[in-house]
Amino acid sequence: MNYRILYFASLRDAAGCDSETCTATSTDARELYAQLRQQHGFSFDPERLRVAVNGEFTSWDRTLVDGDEVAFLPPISGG
Amino acid sequence: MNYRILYFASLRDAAGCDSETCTATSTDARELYAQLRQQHGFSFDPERLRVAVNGEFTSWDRTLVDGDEVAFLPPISGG
Amino acid sequence: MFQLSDSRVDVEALTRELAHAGAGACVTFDGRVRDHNDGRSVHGLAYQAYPALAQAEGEKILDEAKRQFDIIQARCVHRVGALEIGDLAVWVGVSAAHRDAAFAACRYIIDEVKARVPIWKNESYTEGDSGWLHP
Amino acid sequence: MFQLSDSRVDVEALTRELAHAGAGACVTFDGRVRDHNDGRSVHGLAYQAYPALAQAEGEKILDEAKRQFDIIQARCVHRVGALEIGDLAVWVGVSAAHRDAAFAACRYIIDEVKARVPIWKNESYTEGDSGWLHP
Repeated sequence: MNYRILYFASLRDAAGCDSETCTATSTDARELYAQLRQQHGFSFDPERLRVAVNGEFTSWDRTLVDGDEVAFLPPISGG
Repeated sequence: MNYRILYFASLRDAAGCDSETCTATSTDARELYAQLRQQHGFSFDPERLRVAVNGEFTSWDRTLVDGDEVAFLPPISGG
Repeated sequence: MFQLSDSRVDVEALTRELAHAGAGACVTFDGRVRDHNDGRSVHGLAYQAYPALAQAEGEKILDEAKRQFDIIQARCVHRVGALEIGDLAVWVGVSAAHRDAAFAACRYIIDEVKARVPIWKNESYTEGDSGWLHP
Repeated sequence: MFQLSDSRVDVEALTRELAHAGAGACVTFDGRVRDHNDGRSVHGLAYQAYPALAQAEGEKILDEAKRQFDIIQARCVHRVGALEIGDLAVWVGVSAAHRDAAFAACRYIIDEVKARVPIWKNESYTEGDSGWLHP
């Protein structure tokens, strides 16, 4: 499976890029995050993040499909 | 006693002037209003009015003194 | 600072007076002349004030707001004279470090001004008649 | 209408968009960059957004406000990019026939925007360091 991954705020700093294409065998968002976390050394536990797929908030239980644009969102601080 | 009387809103319309000097024997605000009411035909019962003397809100029990500037204020509607 | 004004209110200038390096939140209220009230079609209105007492009572309300809420600045202007539909009738602005205090103080000021400041509204209706509002 | 903006917000133009002959009350909120936060002295900050999702979530919040409160118009703009002390970071404006709904909707919108719209703040401190706020 190929996914487009978007990074924001401290995850962007840790990844060193605002987006990347990632190849993974899993269609599970938790497993995908675990893989990326290991790769980039992200400090956030998944419980502190929200998931968005193709520009919409979604749940960690969503089954990903090839080509999905996936974002793991750290706690927000707008306003 | 001479008082300076100020009128506002519908009392001003009924009195036909924004202020007048009034000679009265009483130093009681209720009696003064009753006298002016009879003279100008004001429709307001005193319960619906507030009293101000020399630019400050006061009570109907205040004893007036010669030269006081007295206003009987109908219910307000600013804002 | 409370003001009665017989001409257009300069909201931008008032807003600048609220600025402060520690002000993270600013809440403003403006009341405007509506084209209807109590089921009647309104053409325009005129406000009359007891200037000395309105000024003193307005200042008192702003002082109360500064004591009761953790705010930085507060301003209020009320128009007097003739106004048209859409004209600004009253403006309140409050700055504070945080938004809770700014919202609460702005609401307090407009509520108290409407309840306590000696100003009267004369509405002109599209039917041609007019009258003082003495609620 | 929700907007992300990478340049100065034109508050006067936005305020004009709230005007309506039936609007008797308009409440605005603006959030500005403060010179201190959590006991630290702040030099400036930068906002980063997830633009597509921020836009969609912002619009959703304004739609919710229009359904829940008896209001006429609602607008919100949030800055992205670098800001200095005193700069406007977020602006909310609501018009309504009456002030109850205008106050309640304005408060609802800023609270929900802060809680739900994917925007992140990076504060720069006068000591020279900086960091993302992830509360």
